[in-house]
Amino acid sequence: MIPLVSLVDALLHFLDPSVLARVLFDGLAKASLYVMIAAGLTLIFGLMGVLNFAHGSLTAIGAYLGGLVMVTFAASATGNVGRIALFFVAIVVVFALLTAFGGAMEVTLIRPLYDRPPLYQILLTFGVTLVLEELLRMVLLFYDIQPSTDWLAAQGTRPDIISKTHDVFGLGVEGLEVFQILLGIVITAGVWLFLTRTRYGLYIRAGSEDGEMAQALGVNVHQAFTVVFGVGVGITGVAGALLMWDSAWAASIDLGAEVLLPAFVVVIVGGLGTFRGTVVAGLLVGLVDAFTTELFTSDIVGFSALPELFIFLILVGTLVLRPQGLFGVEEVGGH
Amino acid sequence: TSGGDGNGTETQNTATDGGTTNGGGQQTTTQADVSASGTVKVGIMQPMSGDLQYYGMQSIWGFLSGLAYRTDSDPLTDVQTGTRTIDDGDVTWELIFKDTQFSADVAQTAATDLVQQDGVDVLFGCSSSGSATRVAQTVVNTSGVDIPFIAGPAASADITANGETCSDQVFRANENTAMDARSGGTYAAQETDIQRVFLMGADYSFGRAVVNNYRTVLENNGIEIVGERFVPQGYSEFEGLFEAAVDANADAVVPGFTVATLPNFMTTAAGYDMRVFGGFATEITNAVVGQVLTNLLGEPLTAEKIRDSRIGPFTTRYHWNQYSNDINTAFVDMYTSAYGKVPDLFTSGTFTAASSLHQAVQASGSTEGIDIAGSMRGMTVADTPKGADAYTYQEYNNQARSEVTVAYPVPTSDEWADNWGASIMPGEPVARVGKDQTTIPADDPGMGCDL
Amino acid sequence: MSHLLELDDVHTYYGESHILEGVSLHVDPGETVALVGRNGVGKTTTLRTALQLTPPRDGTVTFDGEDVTGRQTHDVAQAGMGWIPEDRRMFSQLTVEENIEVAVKDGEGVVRHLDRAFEAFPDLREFRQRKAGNLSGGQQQMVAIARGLVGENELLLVDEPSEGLAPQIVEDVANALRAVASDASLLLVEQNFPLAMDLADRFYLMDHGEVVHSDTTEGVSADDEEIRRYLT
Amino acid sequence: MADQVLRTDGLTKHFGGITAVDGVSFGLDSDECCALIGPNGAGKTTFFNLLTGELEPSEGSVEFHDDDGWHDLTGLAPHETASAGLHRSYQITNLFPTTTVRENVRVAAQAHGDATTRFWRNVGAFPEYVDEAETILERVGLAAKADDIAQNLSHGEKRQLELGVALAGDPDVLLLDEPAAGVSSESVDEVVDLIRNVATDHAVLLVEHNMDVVMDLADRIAVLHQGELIADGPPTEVRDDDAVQEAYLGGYDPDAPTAGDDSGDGSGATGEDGGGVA
Amino acid sequence: MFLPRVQTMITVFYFGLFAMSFDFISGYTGYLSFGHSAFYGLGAYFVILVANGKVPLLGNGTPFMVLLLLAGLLAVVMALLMGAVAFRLTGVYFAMITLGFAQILYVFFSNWDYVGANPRDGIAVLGRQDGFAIGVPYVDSLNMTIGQLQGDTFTWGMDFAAMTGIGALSPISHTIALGPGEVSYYMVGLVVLVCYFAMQRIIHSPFGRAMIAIRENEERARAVGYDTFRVKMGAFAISGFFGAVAGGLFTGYRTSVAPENSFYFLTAGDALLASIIGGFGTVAGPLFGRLFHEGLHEFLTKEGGGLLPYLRSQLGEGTLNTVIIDGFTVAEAIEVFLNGRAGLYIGLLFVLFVLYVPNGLLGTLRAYLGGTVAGQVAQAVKGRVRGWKL
Ligand SMILES: Nc1ncnc2c1ncn2[C@@H]1O[C@H](COP(=O)(O)OP(=O)(O)OP(=O)(O)O)[C@@H](O)[C@H]1O
Ligand SMILES: Nc1ncnc2c1ncn2[C@@H]1O[C@H](COP(=O)(O)OP(=O)(O)OP(=O)(O)O)[C@@H](O)[C@H]1O
Ligand SMILES: [Mg+2]
Ligand SMILES: [Mg+2]
Repeated sequence: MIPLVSLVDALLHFLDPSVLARVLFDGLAKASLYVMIAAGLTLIFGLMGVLNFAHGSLTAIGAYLGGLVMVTFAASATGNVGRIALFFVAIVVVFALLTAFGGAMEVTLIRPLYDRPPLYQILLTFGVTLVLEELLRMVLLFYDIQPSTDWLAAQGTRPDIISKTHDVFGLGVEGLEVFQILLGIVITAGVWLFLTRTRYGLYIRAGSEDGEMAQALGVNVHQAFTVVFGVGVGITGVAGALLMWDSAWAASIDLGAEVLLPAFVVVIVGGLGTFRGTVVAGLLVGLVDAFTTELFTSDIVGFSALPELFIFLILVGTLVLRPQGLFGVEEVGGH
Repeated sequence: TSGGDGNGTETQNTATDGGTTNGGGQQTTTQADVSASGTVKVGIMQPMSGDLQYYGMQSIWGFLSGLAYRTDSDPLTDVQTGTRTIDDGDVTWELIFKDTQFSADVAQTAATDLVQQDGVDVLFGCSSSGSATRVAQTVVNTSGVDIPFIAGPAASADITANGETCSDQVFRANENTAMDARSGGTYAAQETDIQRVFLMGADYSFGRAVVNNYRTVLENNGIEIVGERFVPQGYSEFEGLFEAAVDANADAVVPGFTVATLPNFMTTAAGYDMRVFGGFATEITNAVVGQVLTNLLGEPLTAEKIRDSRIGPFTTRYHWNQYSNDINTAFVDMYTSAYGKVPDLFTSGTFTAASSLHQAVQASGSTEGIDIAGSMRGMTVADTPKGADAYTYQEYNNQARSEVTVAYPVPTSDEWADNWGASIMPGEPVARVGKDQTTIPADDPGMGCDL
Repeated sequence: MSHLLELDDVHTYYGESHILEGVSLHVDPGETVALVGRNGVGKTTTLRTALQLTPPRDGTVTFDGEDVTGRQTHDVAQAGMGWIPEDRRMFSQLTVEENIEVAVKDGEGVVRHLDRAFEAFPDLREFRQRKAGNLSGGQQQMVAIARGLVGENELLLVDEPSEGLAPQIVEDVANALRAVASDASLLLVEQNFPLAMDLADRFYLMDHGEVVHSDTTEGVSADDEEIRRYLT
Repeated sequence: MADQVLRTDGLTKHFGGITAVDGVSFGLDSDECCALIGPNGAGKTTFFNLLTGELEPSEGSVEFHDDDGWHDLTGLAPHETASAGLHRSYQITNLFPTTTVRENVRVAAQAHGDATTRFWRNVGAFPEYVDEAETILERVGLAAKADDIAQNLSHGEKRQLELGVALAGDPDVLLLDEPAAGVSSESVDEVVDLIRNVATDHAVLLVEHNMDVVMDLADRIAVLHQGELIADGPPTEVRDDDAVQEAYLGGYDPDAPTAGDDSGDGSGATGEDGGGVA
Repeated sequence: MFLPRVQTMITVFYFGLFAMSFDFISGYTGYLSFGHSAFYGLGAYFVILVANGKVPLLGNGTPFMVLLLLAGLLAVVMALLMGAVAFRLTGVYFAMITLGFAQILYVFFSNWDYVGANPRDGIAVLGRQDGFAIGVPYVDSLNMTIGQLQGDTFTWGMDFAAMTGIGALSPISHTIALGPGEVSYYMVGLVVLVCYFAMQRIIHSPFGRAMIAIRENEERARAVGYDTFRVKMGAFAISGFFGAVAGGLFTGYRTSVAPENSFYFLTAGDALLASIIGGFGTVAGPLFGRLFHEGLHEFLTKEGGGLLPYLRSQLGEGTLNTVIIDGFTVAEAIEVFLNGRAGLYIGLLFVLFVLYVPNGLLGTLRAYLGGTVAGQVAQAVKGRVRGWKL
């Protein structure tokens, strides 16, 4: 696709240390976002085997809820510190609300389906996403917020320090990217602790393979599923809240669709059921995204959809070369 | 720059209604009446639900105002999908409204149904260029369909400049992207210090049209185009694109984006020492850009701050405050009291669409689509918000030419704050580009339409 | 009187098919009871009914003095009823260690319990990190039994523990079960009739979803006329 | 060894560090019923998997003899070995769970021949497979359950169906992985009879822990221990082999008294099931 | 009043065919072909690209029937290429890799200038005025042009009385005049019917049984002697063929296509909806599922001639202007909660279906009517997609 001449161009271009540094940094920030948008999904999908199609809509709802908190209270917290603190409050609120919502959704809708093939859970969440999206649209129209375009009021609540580009060793470093990387690390650590410090991970993996057996061993499978689903949805919402500040994503109904497929890709590429895989896949996708974006913006490749194309090429490529994903278990669908 | 009506020699005065050669008054309309009678069925397709319903609603409101002005009545309000009628002497106007949901597919279905089931005489509509193109290609330009389609406010120049869509039956009263570009580009080239321009556009019909037209016009005016990039709608990685523009030594950037992409663009643009010029858009976009500017420049927003941040000049196809003539005054009053807003970007064109339809029916004395089309060919429209006889359908492509103004954005004045929901609005025009200079000429290589 | 487990006239259905047609039986503390009968008579179903995996439509199940009929299976399990199912039911994607860990109630003293399990089945020790799905059939059976052991249950429901085990391992299993029997009660379904009779204090004989005979195992052999009739 | 039908040479399988099957050279005669025994984890099932192509050997070869002479089966896919005439049953029940018992066998029968490629013909046009299925169900004692859904069978019934599915298509070699496991005493006899019956016109390789079944059926016994073939010979000889005793049988004695009077030292407890009945 | 319009029925036909082709592979082999839209898109684009003279070697006047066949064959080739890679995977992984392929095509066709000036907006037929005809290629009299606008009209039947001059024949003499909508309805319906019978036939063949065996237990199917890879490839190719034919019919009737309504993965999502509502693993079910979907959609839009106009006419001005709360009238409530909100109710309904009617319309109906087939189907649905667990 890329003619040879420009391949040389590209090489030369990326050999420039400042370009390389910038792309790597962008890549890290993007990776951080990819890990966050996939974190909730990987919990629910990787552990429970429920391919949550409502993931995207829930992200969008998280973005709007987070934005709502920020927009409502940002005026009273004007300084950098105040706003960042408020943002953490927003995250907590979003997490709490969506965890509760996720828990309720699991109990009422998903639970009756566990003794059916996993396909039905996919279908159900697919239906849920249709409903959530319409409801969200109705609410937004009612309050006269333009749903298909970025919610700028929410973006306006970004503190200066995050909006600005800072000069670090001669490199322009965007505050937002730094913030994203930091938050990515925090959330990754949080999920990691949840998985390793609680027995939910083990219970769920056992329960999703054979719920009856796990119950007979005294595991409250229902409760474990509710908690994990709730937490997964909560994290999904938190990711949305962060995206609301990033003009590349921003709070909008379309956010749902924008998030869904990349999240799938990251989870699948990483390998089902391994959070480590998700993190690595997020890094991979983020870096490739940054590189291909740079290829386009520096006009080495004149194809604007290059990053989008590459996400799916990564998916297909990984599945061809390592069918179980980067860190996935080896036997796929074995008995 | 010239203003006003342009010169008469250039104008094709083959319109069937007489007496409009020299910008005469509105009295001509009744004189030329050939006593039409019957029902004119007009199929109106606009987005009437969803996020961009404001595009559709203002288009409809403009259209209804045009009809009301011509029939000397109050414009219809509370428009919904379905049929409404207006009595106009012996003529009954039956308006069938269909919601396109801003989707080309829905528009195609709507148009097909209107033609086939409702048997309309005229089609009018589509806010999205993709939808208008689709309707032209799959419905209007097919064998067996012989009714005219007045596209609008869909703005892609291609609709009337590209052999794939343009036809005897496809008209457009609304201003198009080429008109933005020709006027804005010429002004920028001649009246500002801009030398090297970088073009960016959304990668679909609208954005491509903007970029292509600016490229042609700017190059013709001796300005160097140092780069050109199309990005998907909603794109956000402008950092890199601006870096590229800097590397190319550009001193100005033209964005061909709509409200979906513009905020991201503006946010990044503010960080670069480069002029941004192009076209004004609707209230939605102004609100968005205003918000971005407020976020960036701090409150209160002032005209100086905006100018200092090298934003503008922008062309405007039409805004309520750009014209002072009796028709416009009446229009703004009528519109504001009926709909609670000032007439926005698209309304002059859709007003004119209605006005020209009415004029065509009266002139031809027929309510048949084929006759209406014949009558509209080359017509100079008498009653338009830009003044009397300010719009003329060009024979070679059925695009109406009209004047375009150039202005800088200013904070919205208190006078309009109630009826204009954005914090910025177009200021006093710094230039008016005459209607004969705005459209793509028949002999231009970019004109792919030769009727 | 104070039975540890008592099934009182339970009727259990799979969908519309009536499988248990009024089964009554009981297990006392410290007792090992065998449940024997031909294929398909409802032995497994009886165990499932006790655990409330397939709750009875009629009749009651009492465990430890409490009526557990209709309770959640995990509650019953938590109350001290363990299950070693007939077809092993490995969590095949989990390692051997994890399989056993799941069975440790409340996750307390995992290391101690693992040690205990590996003591009972030394062969498993070297497989502890392997996925249970990759074990041989017999190895899986050991894991299944180990899971039952580490739950520290008052009562273990054991369904055909010797199936698919080499004679030598059957010995290990017997020993392990005997060890369990010293401080817990067992309800044992076993095709290996001699083994069953050897381990059990009493037995119930089932046919067509009913208990048709029950006695102590003292002096019983499969040659008994009555038992022969029901086993053949 | 004149008319061998199946033979392996140095067949080996490593799983990471473990050698599950270790250089096994083995032959099966076309008219014999050979039992393959060994402790749990000895590599019996793995050996089967290597024969049928479900696993690819790390080393060694598998060859199969038919009218045209020897064919190399090494590394062929399961369906290829199956078409060649090598069928197996599974230790862990492995059926078509939501179709009927009859369809389970019918579809297995259909796999032989080229009917499957004729996607324009109706299944009804091939009654021979239905007939075959009915016959087989009769043989394995499931005729009465023919219309039941396979997953609703009891454990023992599933074992019988397992055998039925393996029989479909009239294979030359039957590899049976613990066909009697979970089958009640009475049915064990039926299964034994059935295997004896099919062994008359099939070569049978049988994995079974039930020594009575083994002693009853086998013309020859091969013993696997830690992946290696440690004994191979007539039943009595193998039974008395010290190494075998040590590695596997742990004191099995077919003539020992049955349940009820075991001495408590374990030897009785590890006795066979249904021994007294047989 | 609540009967779907002819146009709706045509959509139901071609999309139903697509959903059937989706169900053919997904419902019968258990391999969820989430990127099935690739085939639909391929067929759809192929027809228009040929009509616009953009496919080498094929003139823009190539008969539509030939195009459908070629589109199908092209899809077979694509299915074999995709399948060669994808069938090394199972379960979610299979679904995801097919999705990946479809999305790559989607991105590609959204950006490839060659297809049209604005690839994102899609393309329409430009180079062909005579429309697309269904019938026997090259025999004019045996062809009927489809399309709502260009479509042929047709007068059917014989006036035997007039022809023979025997007045007594008049009771059996009927003529029926069909408009373009009806003609398209019958012609598209005819193709779909033929395809339906073909698929039905295949499912009931030994090959179909082998497909079901794969769904039930692929490992065992292989062990009894099925070359499951070949069976899967065959099934995928067949389903790709019909998927592309459906796409071809779609553009043949609509004369336009866009990446969003063809290659986009949610197109396959819609097929999934149709399959589930209609009955997964029943050949005809998806058609009914789609009918249900479209019908509801029509019922809940103002244009549809369904509930809303009915409510408006029945409730009367008084009721409509009754204030519920806070100046919120009944009319407004209808506007907010019903108009154009079909998506919401379809979503809700879909959720209810998944929860309470898992066998879909057809599956449930069959089970209700009894018979062993029904039992098998219902059971089959329950046990499906075994490889789906981790
Ligand atoms: N899930 C099910 N649905 C319907 N019927 C079932 C189901 N499970 C078992 N059955 C039927 O219930 C009866 C009793 O089965 P159960 O498993 O309790 O027998 P069992 O005595 O344990 O036999 P085995 O010794 O073969 O394991 C059998 O006829 C069986 O076919
Ligand atoms: N897929 C695999 N991956 C890793 N190890 C395996 C795999 N399959 C089998 N093994 C190991 O190989 C050895 C042989 O296993 P195999 O299943 O062949 O034993 P077996 O003789 O059939 O035992 P049993 O009588 O208990 O069924 C065992 O240690 C087993 O854990
Ligand atoms: Mg049992
Ligand atoms: Mg084994």
